Amino acid sequence: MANVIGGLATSHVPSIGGAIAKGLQQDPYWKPFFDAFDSIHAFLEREKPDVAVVIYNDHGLSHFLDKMPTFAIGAAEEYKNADEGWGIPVLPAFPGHAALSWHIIESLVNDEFDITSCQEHLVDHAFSLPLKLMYPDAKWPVRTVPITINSVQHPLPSALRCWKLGQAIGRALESWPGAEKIVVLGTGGLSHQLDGTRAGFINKDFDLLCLDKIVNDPVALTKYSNKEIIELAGSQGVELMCWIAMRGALQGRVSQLHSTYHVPISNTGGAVLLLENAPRAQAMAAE
Amino acid sequence: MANVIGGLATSHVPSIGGAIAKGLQQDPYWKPFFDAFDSIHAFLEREKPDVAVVIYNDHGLSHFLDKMPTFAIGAAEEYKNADEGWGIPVLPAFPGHAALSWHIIESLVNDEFDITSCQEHLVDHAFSLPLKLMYPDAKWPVRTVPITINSVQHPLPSALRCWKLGQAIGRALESWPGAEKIVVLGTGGLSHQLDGTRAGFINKDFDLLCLDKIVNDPVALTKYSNKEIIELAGSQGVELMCWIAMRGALQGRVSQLHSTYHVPISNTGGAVLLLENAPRAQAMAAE
Amino acid sequence: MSTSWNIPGTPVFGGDEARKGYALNKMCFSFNDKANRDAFKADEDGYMAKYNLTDEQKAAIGSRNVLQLIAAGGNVYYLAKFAGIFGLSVQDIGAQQTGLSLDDFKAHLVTQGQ
Amino acid sequence: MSTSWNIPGTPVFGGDEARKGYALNKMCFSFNDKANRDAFKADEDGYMAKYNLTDEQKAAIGSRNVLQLIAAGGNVYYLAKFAGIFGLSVQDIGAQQTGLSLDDFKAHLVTQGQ
Ligand SMILES: [Fe+3]
Ligand SMILES: [Fe+3]
Repeated sequence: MANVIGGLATSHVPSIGGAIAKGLQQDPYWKPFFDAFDSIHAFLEREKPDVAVVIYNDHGLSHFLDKMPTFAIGAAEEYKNADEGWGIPVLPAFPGHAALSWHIIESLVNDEFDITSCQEHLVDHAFSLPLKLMYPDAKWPVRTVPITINSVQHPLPSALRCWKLGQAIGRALESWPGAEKIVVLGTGGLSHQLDGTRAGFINKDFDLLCLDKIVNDPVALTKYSNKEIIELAGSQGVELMCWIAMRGALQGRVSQLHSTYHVPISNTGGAVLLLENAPRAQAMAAE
Repeated sequence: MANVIGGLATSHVPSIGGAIAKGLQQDPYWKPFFDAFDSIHAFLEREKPDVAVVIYNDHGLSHFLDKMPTFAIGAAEEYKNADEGWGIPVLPAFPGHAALSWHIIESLVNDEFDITSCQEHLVDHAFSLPLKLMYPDAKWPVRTVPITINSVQHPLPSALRCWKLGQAIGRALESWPGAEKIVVLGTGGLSHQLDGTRAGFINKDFDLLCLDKIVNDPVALTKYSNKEIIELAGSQGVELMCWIAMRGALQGRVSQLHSTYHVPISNTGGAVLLLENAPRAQAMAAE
Repeated sequence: MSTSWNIPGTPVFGGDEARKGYALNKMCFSFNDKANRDAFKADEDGYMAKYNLTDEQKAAIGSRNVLQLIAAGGNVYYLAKFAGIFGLSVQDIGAQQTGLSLDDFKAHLVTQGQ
Repeated sequence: MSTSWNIPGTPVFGGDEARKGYALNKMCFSFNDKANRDAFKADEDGYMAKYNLTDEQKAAIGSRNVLQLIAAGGNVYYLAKFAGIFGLSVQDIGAQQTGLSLDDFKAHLVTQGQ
């Protein structure tokens, strides 16, 4: 049985890539965000996960409006990052785990999720930057499974549907016969808005509420309609869906190992959260 | 409120296109199949539907394994037919109904169906031939909404999921504020198998059972697993899913106006079924 | 549904917008590739014609005005790739849309974190 | 799951097959276009190389044998486009796979309707 050892949620704004490229990690503007990854690095060094399941939203690199999936899952042995048009460095290709991808797809379709399975899938900054933050040398020690949630074209799936998606991913991972240690990522958010005369909107109160609820009462977040989330968190605040799905995939008792909130990074309420998942936590408690 | 006046199910094998091109409609091999459309033509002349919602499976024209959706819905003002590689004539483009498509997509995503919305969508023989059979002059008097169900790449959605999809489509159509008369098509089947040493398998008994159950007890068909359907109806017999979804979209009391079964057409148990949907049937009974 | 939410200052990209903006967004999607960005820069009119932009969309591209591009059906995820051609960040386009100077826009972001 | 169904004489195209057959099926998908069919006919080896077919897949294409193509990861929906290049119908490939003559295969179909 595979072992879901924890969940990591982080903002993924493209300018993180620019800051890394320019070596600005200790610049006061960026330092609180990058410092959050000290805890993550310690966790990764201790736990050495084998697989990262990355739940994120594609920003117009792999999917276009010609055929826009609600939920898509990569099923390849390799995922390439690529130019997104604004000059952040392209990262080395990521190893996939096609057998696990197909297992997840089988399990989700069996659970009445209508997945788009992708044997070709470019991964954008929302996938690549969190992994670069986790592994700054870009020598990826994990195999990966990309899972995207439509955040571009309404209708978007509801928070409740994304929570259920996450739960179904969690069940799929628990039924995987391999022995891999798996970490689940949710990337995006928190509050931000890029478009319209409300551009630049950030809602610190709501972000802090989300950071609490996602750990201690995630079901509370599934009560919000998409309209409410956009009102409260801005039009791109819907990326919260990826956090909710990540949290849904943690099936056991969850403990918070780290939480950072820092405003702004770029136009965004920057946040990093590390959660340990129950089976592992229990095992350590018993040691 | 839009008016779902009926459902039409038909086999869609490519060689129908060849037979039409060669004028073989009265050839003894084809005659029973083409004659079935006399009843359909009478129905269409009497009812003059404005919209055809066509539930079918793409055979590798619009969707490939790079990004294979479980359920995809066209959302364009026009759908082009195209060369599929085996020489049947390409039919004139079909008018779409993008506003209705988006209404259906909104309603389905709200109902927790994870739709892939397609603003570019080529329609293959499984869409075009049934419309050509309905309207032999190829002057399409209906606007169309293509809805595809994955039948190429396992895992396929279950019969139960496709039934639920159809029901959700029916709810979407009932909530559409337009006054259009709508006919729902389900195309494919019945039993056939193209690949493997069991190629050519046809199961007349199961086909006749399906033709009965789809009218009188469709829920019975939702009990079959995909494995059972393939055992009973051949690997391409899974196209039955499109019939099941069509039937699900007929929300009222359904009466059978026509049923034909004729074996073989090409490698397939050929079948045509015309159903009238309750509101319309009741109105006529009251006349 | 989503398009009738009317959240102040907040465009919602639903089916109507997706239909209206398809050509514009498809062109902007092409800007993922440097060769396409260069081709656009070399011949804006020719490139727009290739993607069948409407007159409204052509004028919006010419204006470099994000609100005008959104009104022409543009989606911010694809428009960001257009903005990238000119080295504009999401803060630049935020300042433009809100009518603030870049410094004031940045200050507004900082204030919200306090 | 689906790939372990073991229905006699009945290939199931699941994840394992999708992975194994990707290059082959992608090539066959390209045969929707006449220009690609013509390019294949003009230079089979060059065309297969462009799609990175494995040696097993190249041999299967060379053999024109459907069961061998399926064993190499081919999916019948895409293989039908390859068969179309040679004017082969689904009855021709049915006869080939079952080892029947075309007439016997057709008679088998008729019999099942009686
Ligand atoms: Fe984002
Ligand atoms: Fe078919």
